Amino acid sequence: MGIEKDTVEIAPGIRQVPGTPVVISPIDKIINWARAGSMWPVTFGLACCAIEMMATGASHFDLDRYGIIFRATPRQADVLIIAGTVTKKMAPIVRRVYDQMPEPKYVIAMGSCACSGGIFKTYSVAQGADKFLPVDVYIPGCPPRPEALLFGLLTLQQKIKREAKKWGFWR
Amino acid sequence: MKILEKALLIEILKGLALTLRKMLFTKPVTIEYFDKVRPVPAPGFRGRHALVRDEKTGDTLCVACMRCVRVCPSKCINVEYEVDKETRRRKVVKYEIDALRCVYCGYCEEVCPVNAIVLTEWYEYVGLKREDLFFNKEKLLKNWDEFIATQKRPYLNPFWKPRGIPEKFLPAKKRQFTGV
Amino acid sequence: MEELLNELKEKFSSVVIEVQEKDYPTLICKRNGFVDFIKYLKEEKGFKYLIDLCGVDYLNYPKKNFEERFKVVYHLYNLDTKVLLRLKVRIPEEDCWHHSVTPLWRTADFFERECYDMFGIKFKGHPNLKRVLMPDDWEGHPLRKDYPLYLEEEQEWETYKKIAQKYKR
Amino acid sequence: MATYLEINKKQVNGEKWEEPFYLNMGPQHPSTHGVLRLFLELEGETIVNCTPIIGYLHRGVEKLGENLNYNQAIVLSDRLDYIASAANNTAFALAFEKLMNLEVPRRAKLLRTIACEMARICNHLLWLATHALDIGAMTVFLYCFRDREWLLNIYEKICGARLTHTYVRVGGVRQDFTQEIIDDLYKFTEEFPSRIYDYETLIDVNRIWLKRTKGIAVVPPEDAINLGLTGPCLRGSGVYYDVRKFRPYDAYGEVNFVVPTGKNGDTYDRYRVRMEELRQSNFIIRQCLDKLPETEGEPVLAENAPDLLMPEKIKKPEPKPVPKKGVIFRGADVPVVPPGEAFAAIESPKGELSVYVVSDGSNKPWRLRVRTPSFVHISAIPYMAKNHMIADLVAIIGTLDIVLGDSDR
Repeated sequence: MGIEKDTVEIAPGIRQVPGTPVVISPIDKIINWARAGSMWPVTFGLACCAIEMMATGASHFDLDRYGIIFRATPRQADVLIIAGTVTKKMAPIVRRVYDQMPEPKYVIAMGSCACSGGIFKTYSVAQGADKFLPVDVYIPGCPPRPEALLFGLLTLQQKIKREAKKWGFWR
Repeated sequence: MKILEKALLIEILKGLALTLRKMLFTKPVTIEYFDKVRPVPAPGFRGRHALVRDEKTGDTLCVACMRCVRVCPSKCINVEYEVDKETRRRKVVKYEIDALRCVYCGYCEEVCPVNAIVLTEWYEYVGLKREDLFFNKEKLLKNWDEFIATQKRPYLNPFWKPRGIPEKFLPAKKRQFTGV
Repeated sequence: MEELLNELKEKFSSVVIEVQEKDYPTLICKRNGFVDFIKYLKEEKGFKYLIDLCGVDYLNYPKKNFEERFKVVYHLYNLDTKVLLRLKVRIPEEDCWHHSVTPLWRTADFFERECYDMFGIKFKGHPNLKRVLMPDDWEGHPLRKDYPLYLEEEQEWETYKKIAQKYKR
Repeated sequence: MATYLEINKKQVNGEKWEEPFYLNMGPQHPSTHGVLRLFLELEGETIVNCTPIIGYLHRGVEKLGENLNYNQAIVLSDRLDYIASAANNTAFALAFEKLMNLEVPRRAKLLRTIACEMARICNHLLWLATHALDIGAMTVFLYCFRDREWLLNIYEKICGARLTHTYVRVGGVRQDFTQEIIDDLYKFTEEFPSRIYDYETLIDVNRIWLKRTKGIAVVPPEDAINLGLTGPCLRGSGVYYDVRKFRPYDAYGEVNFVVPTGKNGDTYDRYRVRMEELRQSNFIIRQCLDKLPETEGEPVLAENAPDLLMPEKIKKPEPKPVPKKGVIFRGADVPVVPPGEAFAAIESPKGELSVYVVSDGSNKPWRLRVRTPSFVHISAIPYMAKNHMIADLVAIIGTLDIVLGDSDR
């Protein structure tokens, strides 16, 4: 393979032709790098965790540092942070918000209630958002600290960077 | 005077001046989490669960009194034990906590008579699967090892012995407790 | 305080069954003529502020000294004399209805809807008696004592069941 | 329903368009503060009728409370009004204490008062942040969250959690303050008034703020009482009613504070009332802190407070041969909580929060009723929103300071 002779590996899987600004990389890597750098969550708060989500976006923690900017509409968002209790009455709406998001989309379940229903094992609470949504990252805590949410978002970034062949199918 | 104030946008200029002053002469409050700063929560923060490892036996301190199971409001603790026929002592066989159901109220660490269970000040943990956050006994002990490595010994959680609560409310083992 | 209670007892002897001294003075009333009574309290006696209206289910309550299953409890407050009054109306299970006080207090609108939602007590004279917290097609009244805390799969609400089955993974 | 083209044609021809236009707002809407859904009937951009649809966060707290014991029910109260959970804890604890005839130590009362007032500051800061953000002032949002973070850090030192404290418990509080917390609070109370001044510099006389709040959602005092508004919303209309003054609980009887009231009953007055309450809360915290050294070393939990576990029946030891005078031993099993009922109300940051609890003598409440201010305030939206523009609806939702967890329970 000529590529390996003439180029130098500068990062795992990414090679450079020495002396030139030419970089050879799998398309997966570039797309995943771009996606991981601009995860836009929906402004969608359900309960207590939404307050911590707001605090994460506010002055003290500042999500913008990671290119994470809240969008008020699901049409422009990539990440759905389910922050709070999902009740049965709310479940169809959460699902509709998720369906409105364009691919690729990711779901973070934030807090005990969104993950599994938490303390509310009652008649009106859906026992976890993963009953009707594909959840990517679970963040425990009631509510989790803003740092924990940030850590979850960073974990999601790592997950996106590991993905392969998820860019060809525009579903 | 009022017309002049209105025409010159005095009140808006005042607001902008405040913003400018804060921008230039105060330190930013933003903490650069994960890259530069990893804040340490206050002692007693109710984070990831752990079972205290006994230095001598290498096992838990738990005596399977089932108080934590009964006090838990979200019923997320599951303990199974067997009774040793000779010594008549209970031995923990299974200790499971579903961290996704837990509401981190801290009642379990407060009622525990031997300070076996603790909610550590560890908050950086997420799961990619639901099973990742289902802690069994081994995982809980591992959590403790990970946590105690970052702490100064002896470690004493404030909720093992809440300040200001009369001593007689506490079990005997807790009264003399000074830390692990 | 004493005077007020005695006066009420005399004037509305057909409505007020019993006067109890608990943490706050409690009047146990009959359903018939209740609206006139509460209107009198509001307009003549200055109990202008309805703090709370709620239902209580007394099914299988130990040592209860009355027949009826439900109670509707009112908490009224007089802002001038600082008197809090508790009114209780007993509602039997068979004809489960009560008079609405929505024409008197706009607050009572949501309270009565909630009471209907949770206990199934119908309020006659309410302009828009629909469920408020639960979905419109929900079956049963959750706060009744014979309603389970956690629904099993067969009792599940239809819409949620469909979604959960459609997107089951 | 008329299509856009038909409407347009009618308007071009100069005909009056009579068919109302329906619009759905929420439950996923950034400015409804949660999962509130409003069904609007519009005429042009003016709201003719507005129907709030709630219940999207109904979690069955009242039913769940009947299945948990009294101490565990306190945990539920955190999740009602999650912005000011210490206040909710206090309301539950007061009702339960009344039921059990518990006397709370004075130090616990002072600590509770401090926690409650901190909750009020937290709540009002969040209210100001979101209200200003909805109306269009972004900077206030960032400033308020900066100061709120400060208080949350103190809360974390007090009880180990940022939002869901579970700090107040039946018969007292969870644990005592350390000297470090007291120093932090002193520092906070000293600096906070200047922070309030900052917010006021930004928005108080700002013409955009004035235009968007003055004369919006005017509620006359009689209507405010009839609608059941409480807290700052009622006081903004000029009615002097505050549970802290009318039926004092905890240490509110021994501290001085002023209850601010408004005049016009519009959105701006309610904003002024809340800003003044921030100052008063700061003042109350200061007074309580000054009183703390008097009670140094006292326990913070009542002697006969129920155990966290709250067993079904308490096993009493064998009756002693010579009982003391006045003490009656009633066999072996004595119920923990006497049967009966209790009603306790507090002035939560949003309004009057009252808890009505019926007991049957077991360790679980028979009926746990929470009257929450947000539930009542939402029912007032149709009245307030009538004949206003859609853009003002955002200001109205903001000024009522509703939290859906509080309203739906």
